[in-house]
Amino acid sequence: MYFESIQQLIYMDGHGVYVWSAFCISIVVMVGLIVKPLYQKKQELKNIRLHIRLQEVNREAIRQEDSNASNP
Amino acid sequence: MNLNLQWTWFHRLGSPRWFYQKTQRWLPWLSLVMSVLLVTGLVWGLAFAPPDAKQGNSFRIIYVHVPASVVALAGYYIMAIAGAVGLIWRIKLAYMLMRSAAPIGAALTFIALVTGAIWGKPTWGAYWEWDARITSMLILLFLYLGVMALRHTYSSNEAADKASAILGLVGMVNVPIIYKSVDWWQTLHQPATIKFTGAPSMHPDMFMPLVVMILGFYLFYTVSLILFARAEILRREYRASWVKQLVTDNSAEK
Amino acid sequence: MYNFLSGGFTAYLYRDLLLSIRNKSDLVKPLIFFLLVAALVPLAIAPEAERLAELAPGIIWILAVLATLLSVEHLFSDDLNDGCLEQMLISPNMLILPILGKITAHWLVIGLPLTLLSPVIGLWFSLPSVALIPMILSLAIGTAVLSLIGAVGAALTLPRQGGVLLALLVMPLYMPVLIFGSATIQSAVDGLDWTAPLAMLAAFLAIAIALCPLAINAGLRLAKNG
Amino acid sequence: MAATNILKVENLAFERNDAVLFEPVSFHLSSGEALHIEGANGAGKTTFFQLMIDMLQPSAGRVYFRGQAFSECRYDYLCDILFIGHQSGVKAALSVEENLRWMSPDNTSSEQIASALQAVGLDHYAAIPCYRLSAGQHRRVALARLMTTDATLWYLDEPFAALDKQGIDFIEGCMQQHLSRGGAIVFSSHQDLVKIVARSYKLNPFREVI
Repeated sequence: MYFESIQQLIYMDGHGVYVWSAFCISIVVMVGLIVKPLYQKKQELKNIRLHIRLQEVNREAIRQEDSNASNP
Repeated sequence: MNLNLQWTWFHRLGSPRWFYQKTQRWLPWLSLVMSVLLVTGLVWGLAFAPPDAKQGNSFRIIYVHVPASVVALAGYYIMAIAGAVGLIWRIKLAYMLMRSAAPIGAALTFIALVTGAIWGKPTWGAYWEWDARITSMLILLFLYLGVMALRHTYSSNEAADKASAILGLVGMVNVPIIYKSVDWWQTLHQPATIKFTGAPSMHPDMFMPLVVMILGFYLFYTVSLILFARAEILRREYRASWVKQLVTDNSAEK
Repeated sequence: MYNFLSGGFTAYLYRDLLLSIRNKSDLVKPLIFFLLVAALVPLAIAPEAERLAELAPGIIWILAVLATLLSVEHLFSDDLNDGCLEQMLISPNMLILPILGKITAHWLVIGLPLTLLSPVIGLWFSLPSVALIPMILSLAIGTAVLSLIGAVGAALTLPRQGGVLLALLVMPLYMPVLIFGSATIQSAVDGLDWTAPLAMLAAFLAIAIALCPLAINAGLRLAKNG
Repeated sequence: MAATNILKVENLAFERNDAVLFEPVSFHLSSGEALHIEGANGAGKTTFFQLMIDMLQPSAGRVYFRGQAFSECRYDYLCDILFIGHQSGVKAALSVEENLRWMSPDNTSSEQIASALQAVGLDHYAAIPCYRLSAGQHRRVALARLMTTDATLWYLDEPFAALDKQGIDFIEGCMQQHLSRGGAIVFSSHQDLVKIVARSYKLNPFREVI
């Protein structure tokens, strides 16, 4: 390890604030690039479930119409 | 006869369902290798690599700035080629990959710009320096934003994909021209100051973490692209039977 | 309209020139914009001659870019609105020559007058006379490239003409032209050899003439389901 | 086969954002025949015409022109069709005569142009720029093309919309002449026709099979 102690690692004789801020911003953006699609996928799955339920309701409605149309 | 055999393989490759199932298995391994590479590269570069003689420790930002710029530029080509494949062979999956690649590329370009600016402060004393590399990165960001913004002028998905693919191709032709003309413009106005990509001349201890980080970033790009593409597949194929079947199993096992 | 291949170019060139001459207002707007903003610069920055001479190459070229951007927007939108684009797209010939005809007409109506007007701005910015010829040459070639690349942006943003989106699309592609255009004038002012950047501009023109119509042709075909 | 088969369409379908407008379309058309496309407003008639003039690419189905697949004979097909849609395609700044000359084939003589304008009742307006004319007159300039065109296959999207009695007679006359010369017409309209006997084809909306 180049630095003797953790404090030196953080301080990095003066340049630490730049190095760590650059790395933190990058990590935040990269984590965002992983989390956003996962969240989006969850949303899509919810929409699809909604769509399926909607279709079932329509099918039910049509079956209702056919049944009371056939025996009024 | 073998022509259409080859085509069926090519088109089977292009089917979103095949992609979705295959990536289901690849994802865990890819993300494992990615995180191993990124963590080792980070620790190695931050803690173990010796500082640069002139710039001191601030040079460590190279371990995130250079990989981000390299992958951002490669990402533009990947996006443009995916668009071209979609345009020529009308493969829907290619359009989905193109559409997912745009935000990742833009985000990586943003990282490259921000880290470049932060690195500029200790080296040149100012956050913004019209260095050739940073300027080209800025133009690349505008190219990405252009491709992403163009989508909203078209109501139908197919037209929006085609338009973005065309703009991607036009951009792909222009990216080398832009990079070369910015470099030429740089030499016109100031002698070459500290070159950002002074990678090979660096000390092996400094250079190795950079290679590991670049590989890590490429893997990160792949994992993120797969994740975005899977969400995009669900968004576009919601009417397909295999998607419905997938959803019912999914909610069943929950 | 189903005229033979070579007719495509001259027919559209003649028609668009006729149309531009008929409604002069579109003709004059970019030129007025060019002169107006040029007149603002000394007020905003500094009237001293040497300060302005230093800025002149860049300012002239930025104005040329903005004036072209302003005017290229309704290159295809008028045709889309009155149905001419539909008939143009149905014609059996490849659209390359009609597109080139329209863009040449646009250049003759906007680019050339800008170039011929630029000495006035050279005068205002006390540009040394040695830089006059390079300026006119670089603007003549440069505005043609700007029209071609601008037409690609116009074709792609046809369904919804937003000025900002066209600028966002096209500006990155204008950068190399801007760099070499202003460098031509700058190196002439500094007494260096200005033919090298000019040759680059001519190379850009050659690439643009070859590739832009392909992108425009593909872009126009999308306009219908915008 | 007495009449040469000009156009054959096999289950043509079009999808936009996964929304399918009409059931797959199949019909054939021989020379001297007219096909009346029927369908409620919004049933996709205009989209159907856009598909037929290659402005939109179908998601399924095939089109044959004179027995050849469309992809092989695209040039001949586009040389030989005339399309008049909702938009008149008239340039406001050009005069009526210039507009008609622009929209007519290269070799039309000025007598043909003059007689066409005379037939639609615009002969006095020949030199007048179109921005001074009404929308109805713009439409008549577009319809004057029926007299000057040499295309054998006509696509007319609602040609009779907003036309007076005299206008409708003129168009039916042109269509009749064209059919007698062996041409073919595909048109859509809400009025039913007097002089023209036309097969009708109903565009029925797509019922999502649940």
